[in-house]
Amino acid sequence: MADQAVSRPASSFRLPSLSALGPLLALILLVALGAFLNDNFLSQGNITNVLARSAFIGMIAVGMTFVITSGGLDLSVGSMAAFIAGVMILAMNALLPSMGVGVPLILAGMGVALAVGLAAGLANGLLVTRAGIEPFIVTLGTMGIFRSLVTWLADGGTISLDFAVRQLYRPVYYSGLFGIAWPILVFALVAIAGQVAMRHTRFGRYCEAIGSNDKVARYSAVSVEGVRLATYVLLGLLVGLATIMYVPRLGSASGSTGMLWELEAIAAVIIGGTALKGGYGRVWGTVVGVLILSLIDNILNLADLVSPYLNGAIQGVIIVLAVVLQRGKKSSA
Amino acid sequence: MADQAVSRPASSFRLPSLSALGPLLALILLVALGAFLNDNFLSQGNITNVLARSAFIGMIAVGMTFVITSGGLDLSVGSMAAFIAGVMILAMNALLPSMGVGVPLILAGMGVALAVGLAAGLANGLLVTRAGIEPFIVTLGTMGIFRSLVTWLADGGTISLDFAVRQLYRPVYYSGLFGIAWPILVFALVAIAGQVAMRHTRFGRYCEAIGSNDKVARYSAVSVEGVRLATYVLLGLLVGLATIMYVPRLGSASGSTGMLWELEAIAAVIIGGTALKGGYGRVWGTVVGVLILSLIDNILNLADLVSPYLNGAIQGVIIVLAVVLQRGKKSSA
Amino acid sequence: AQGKKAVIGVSIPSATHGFMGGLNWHAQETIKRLKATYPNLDFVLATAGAVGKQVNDIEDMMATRNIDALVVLPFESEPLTSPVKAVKDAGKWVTVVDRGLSQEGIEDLYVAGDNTAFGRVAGEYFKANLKSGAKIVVLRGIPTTLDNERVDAFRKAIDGSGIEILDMQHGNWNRDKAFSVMQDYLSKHKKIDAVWAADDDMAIGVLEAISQSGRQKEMWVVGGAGMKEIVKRIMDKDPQLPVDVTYPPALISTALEITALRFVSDTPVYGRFIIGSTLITPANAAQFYFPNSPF
Amino acid sequence: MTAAPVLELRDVRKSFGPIEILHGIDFALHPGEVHALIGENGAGKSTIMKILGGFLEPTSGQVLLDGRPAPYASGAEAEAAGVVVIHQEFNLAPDLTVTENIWLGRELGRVFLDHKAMRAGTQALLDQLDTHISPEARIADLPVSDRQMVEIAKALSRKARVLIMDEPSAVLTQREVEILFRQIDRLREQGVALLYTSHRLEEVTRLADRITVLRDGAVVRRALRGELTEDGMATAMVGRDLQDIYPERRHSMGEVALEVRGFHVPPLVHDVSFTLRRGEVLGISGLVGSGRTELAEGLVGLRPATGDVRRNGVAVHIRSVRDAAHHGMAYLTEDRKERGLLLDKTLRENLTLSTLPRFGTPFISDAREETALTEAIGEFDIRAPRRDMKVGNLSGGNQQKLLLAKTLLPDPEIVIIDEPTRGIDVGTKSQIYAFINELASEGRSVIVISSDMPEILGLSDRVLVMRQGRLAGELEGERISETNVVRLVMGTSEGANGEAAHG
Ligand SMILES: Nc1ncnc2c1ncn2[C@@H]1O[C@H](COP(=O)(O)OP(=O)(O)OP(=O)(O)O)[C@@H](O)[C@H]1O
Ligand SMILES: Nc1ncnc2c1ncn2[C@@H]1O[C@H](COP(=O)(O)OP(=O)(O)OP(=O)(O)O)[C@@H](O)[C@H]1O
Ligand SMILES: [Mg+2]
Ligand SMILES: [Mg+2]
Repeated sequence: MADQAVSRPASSFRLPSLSALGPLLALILLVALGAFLNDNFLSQGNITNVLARSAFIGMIAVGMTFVITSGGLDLSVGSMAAFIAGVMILAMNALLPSMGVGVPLILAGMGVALAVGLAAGLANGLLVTRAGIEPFIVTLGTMGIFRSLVTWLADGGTISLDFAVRQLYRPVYYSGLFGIAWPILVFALVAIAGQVAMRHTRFGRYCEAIGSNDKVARYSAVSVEGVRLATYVLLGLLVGLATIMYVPRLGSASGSTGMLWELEAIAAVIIGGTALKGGYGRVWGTVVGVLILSLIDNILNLADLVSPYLNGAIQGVIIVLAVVLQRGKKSSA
Repeated sequence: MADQAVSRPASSFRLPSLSALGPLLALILLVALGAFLNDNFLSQGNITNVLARSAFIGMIAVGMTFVITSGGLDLSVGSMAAFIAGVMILAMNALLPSMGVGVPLILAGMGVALAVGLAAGLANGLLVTRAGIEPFIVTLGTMGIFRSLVTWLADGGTISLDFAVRQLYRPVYYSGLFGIAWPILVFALVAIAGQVAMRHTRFGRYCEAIGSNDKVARYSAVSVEGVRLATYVLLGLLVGLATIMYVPRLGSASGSTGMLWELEAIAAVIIGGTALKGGYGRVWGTVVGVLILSLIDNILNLADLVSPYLNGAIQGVIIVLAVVLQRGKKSSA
Repeated sequence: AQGKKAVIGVSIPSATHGFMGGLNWHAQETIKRLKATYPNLDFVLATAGAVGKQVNDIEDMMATRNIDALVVLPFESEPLTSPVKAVKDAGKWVTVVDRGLSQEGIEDLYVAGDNTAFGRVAGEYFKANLKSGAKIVVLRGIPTTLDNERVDAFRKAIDGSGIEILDMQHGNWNRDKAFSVMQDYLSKHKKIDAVWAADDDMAIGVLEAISQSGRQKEMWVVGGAGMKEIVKRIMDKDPQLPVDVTYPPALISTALEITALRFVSDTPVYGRFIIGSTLITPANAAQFYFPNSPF
Repeated sequence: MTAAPVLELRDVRKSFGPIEILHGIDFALHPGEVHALIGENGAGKSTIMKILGGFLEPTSGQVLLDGRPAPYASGAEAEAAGVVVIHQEFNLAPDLTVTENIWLGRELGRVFLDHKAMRAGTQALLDQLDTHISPEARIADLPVSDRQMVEIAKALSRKARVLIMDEPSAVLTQREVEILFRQIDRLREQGVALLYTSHRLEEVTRLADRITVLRDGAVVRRALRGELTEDGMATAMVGRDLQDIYPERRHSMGEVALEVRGFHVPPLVHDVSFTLRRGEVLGISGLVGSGRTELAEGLVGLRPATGDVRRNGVAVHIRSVRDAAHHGMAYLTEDRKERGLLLDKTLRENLTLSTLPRFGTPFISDAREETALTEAIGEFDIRAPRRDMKVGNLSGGNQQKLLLAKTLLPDPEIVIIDEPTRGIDVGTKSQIYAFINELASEGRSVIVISSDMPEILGLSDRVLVMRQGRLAGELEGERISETNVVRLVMGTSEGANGEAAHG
């Protein structure tokens, strides 16, 4: 009797990897396209490049997955990253005379980055949960504020890390462990931890419950405000972590650092199959979404197009196609 | 706990002007601030400037109100405007030899703008309703596509309207009727029509119903896909109309035309009190939201601040405050 | 039989405003021309909308396109320094265009406009043509180091002239933004003698705002870069636009041509080429006028 | 005579805005007893239950737990104190699975969730309730009846001292109701204090040790088991005597209005054929999940379906509710919260949603809408404290009445009503039956899908029984009896196939 009704939805829950097949398929097609266009595409160098540079947006997107899943949104992450990078560099430069070039200085900088990220996330979270303002407005506001502050700190120009410190810090982006670059390792850890947190901890469960119906969650003794706040704080921390990996790459911050990262992070989350309205989050999908977005850029660089002006158009078409593919797969699955 | 929930809708439905008091209050405070900071703020010239500048975003935001109310989103409007402007100017330049400088040429250009707007809106709408892709992804894709296309059409530079045609067309932005500039008049008409459509026609009612619960709407014989499609088409047409008023201003279009208009339009809608999740739309509030946003810019230019680098921060703070004010007002009403 | 083709990677910011649009156009035209002239040269062009993307582009060129030389116009100097250095360290030829890297001696060839001169030339014109006590307004670009250089040079040049800068806001090198900012300047200030718009795109918006207010007679405007419409109006002796300051987008062509020489002749050219900023006046305007350029 | 009350209300008043809903209620729950709270729609039953459960705060008066002021300020805290509520409206997160909902807020496992244990626990609960719902099913994909069973399972999983049930049986069929009763009996024996409300008075007779009758927010009668007959209860609730609630059936049937042949609604419904005449009331009975709703939704274009449908002898293709409306067909959904009403909109907007074109083009005439609302309120006895309130704040029964008014507003020729009287009080029920009867006597055709056996028997001219997506049989005239229907429903009738051939 009821078993027919039930057999349908079951599959999508038992095997999350199966329903992630949609974006995965798009990813596989992109890889095939890349390999076809250029022999060097699958070289270790290129793969490392693509993965390492996905890491920043990737970590942020993992945090964004939790925010969106619980029904929120954060437009401020890009400028938050710029702000954190600015403060971090200024702090390291300021501490340099007293601490000297060395690992402790780097660690201090990392601490500052995480602390600022935490504070920024807390600010967003408190405005959303305490003041009860729409996340869109709160983070649109803080987006302007962070961006402005970093421009002001940089006096309109660029904040640069002391050269000697930079030399010491560089390997954090450029070298790695067992031939795998650090950013890739850290991103992988964040992604796995995120996936586990989403699927196997109360926190993830509560995010989904709140995004699905916050009244029900409240009735079930879930601390709705607390969990919401935690998602923003987590995202802030991950932006801090992303910045820690980003600064050694470029060694500087300016008003244009992290421009449009928010859009990319949100897009990755949505491409990965998380619902924009909340209630269902797929960290694994987000990772695939991030990779799809970086691969598109990479592939555009592999081939010679009619006109570089059309890059954006091709990018747009591929994004839409990737999602069509995904949805198509989903409904037939 | 639930009692406030009950008293609210009553007032907001009987007297939409009353619940719009929130953003209105913010607007009034801003005007007072402006008048205090600078004597010329309330001069006719300045008021006309601010209103006329608001007109483009304003018309787009009115259309966006319908899209968001019915649960959608459109990130492509800014680049759509650039694309329409580009095609419109190219079309007029191309028609010039055969039609000569004259009102018919201008009308032809306007026709092209509306037609392209309609087609672009239709494209967005069909991808959302037929292909069933998230509006966020669809319009993120078309955003890139339109922007790319106009850059390509402009060969990376600027598409300029023939000088003679421009002289004839200029008054559409710069002159007006009874001392009121055309853009202001057209915006006022669009706003009034929008408000009437939202409150007093089936279309508006259906938008709210779909945004509130699209299943219920479908079960109530509402053509959900049709109405959704119509909101995107309407928005496309309004972007076309906005472009018609925009082109005579500077007579040109480039890859940077309309940059970030989408964010401004969406922000205006949300500041105005429309819910981002859909279900409740307030065109009147959107108009106030648009005015708030332009006034902030105007006031920042008129006042002498510590540092122009901090403009963005002050803007952010005011946006958040405006909404706090509004929400505060609402819950106490 | 042909030898191995030399591949030159070209990385420039994308065409987000007039000047960059012109630069993009010149880059593409030059590449087309050079390809036709020298069959053993190949080019890889990438345009980036953000710093990070430009670094990615350069990495991709190295990893997948086997470039022999890199011509780069850094989005920002600081962040591009190490990635470009990495290219140099890999033994490739490096040409840096327009914006210097933050470390000396990386590039083989440096072709640039002169941002300091750009501000100074404009400032000197203001100093020479305005009386003490004259009031001017300034529109700045996007907050960047190069914008700071220009503005600082401009300030220094008018130093001691008694010219008063009433206001200085960011117009973001954008016509629309410049239009609104100028409208507000006009509401705010009763008397303005001149405007330094610092960019021809912004000048267009500024002129439009002035003509709307009907105050054309009151002030003149100086832009910058050498956009064809502006040059044309100088040629036509427009009293509102007495002069312009060059900052030619065509400098990318120079950079490409000299870099190409390295691979087609035996005499590679090293060094620094600074293309000075000169004043375009009605007298010399014709030589700066390229009606076919999109800029 | 019994132990001291566990949970008690003393002189509790409750106002929403300026309107007082409860006027000084005294009320107590005792351990090991089932206390039934009955009353008309909008009398205040759900409000009392929400106050007891900590979800609403009384405007004045006291809630006492074990004789002391209740130590909880929210539903969650109340639950921790052992007071558990099954709400009239569903309290489940639609995107989560059955297991996830049941354990929400009390998940097992230290750092990581213990999926296995929770799944096993869920399975055990569901087995206890004898349902076949999969623990992995998403709530949004479940029919309302299954959702109610999940709701019950969730409540049972909380170790309750006090269990408050707000119309738990309204969406259940007899079989599930029996299961529920067994659980209630078990809990009563364990000394749990139970509060139960239902508009099915026979259930009250069967369960209640104590009965409190509520009218217009005040207690009008208290009784112990056996003191009140069903008629007595009804009279106490409504304040007047009730006649037989089922109308006399005297339909003169006309020509065939709808003919359905070989109708399939994938994946469940197969090969259904039947005819419907003008002036006929056709009942459809079956177990939960037998496909009645899917059949109806297929007919009105809400689900993809195949087969021949003839309207007045002409073949028609109905692909959407609009098409159906065009052919004079209307469907009342069983799921009023998710598919029937816009809970955050007003009565007026809900009432006219499916018939807006009638209220003026291009502009909607507010005046005409208000007139329609006034009529609907009168005709269906919709009790709303305020006309301009959100529908979500109406009492459950009044929502159902509004949904009925909304569905019938287009004046359809053929009405398919899925669970017409779900949550409706006895007084109004007879009005609705009279209404259905009147529709038929006007020459319209009515299909009534109901899980309420007496309703099917009392209303129908002909009964179709569905089992596992197919027609199990058809009964007409004298042959319509409870035994015959139940046999077909359960598939125990040997003549089942013969019956089907007969149609
Ligand atoms: N949040 C609220 N705001 C305003 N009025 C409310 C609210 N909640 C309930 N009411 C009103 O209080 C009255 C009592 O409602 P309640 O839900 O308690 O009735 P009920 O006895 O459970 O009825 P039913 O049998 O229909 O479920 C109704 O008139 C209802 O409209
Ligand atoms: N797998 C499913 N996915 C989505 N909706 C479903 C699913 N199964 C059932 N439903 C919904 O549940 C409702 C019940 O449908 P079904 O035909 O199975 O039951 P029924 O015979 O009407 O029994 P009852 O109404 O008593 O539950 C319908 O509204 C249907 O849309
Ligand atoms: Mg109730
Ligand atoms: Mg049903």
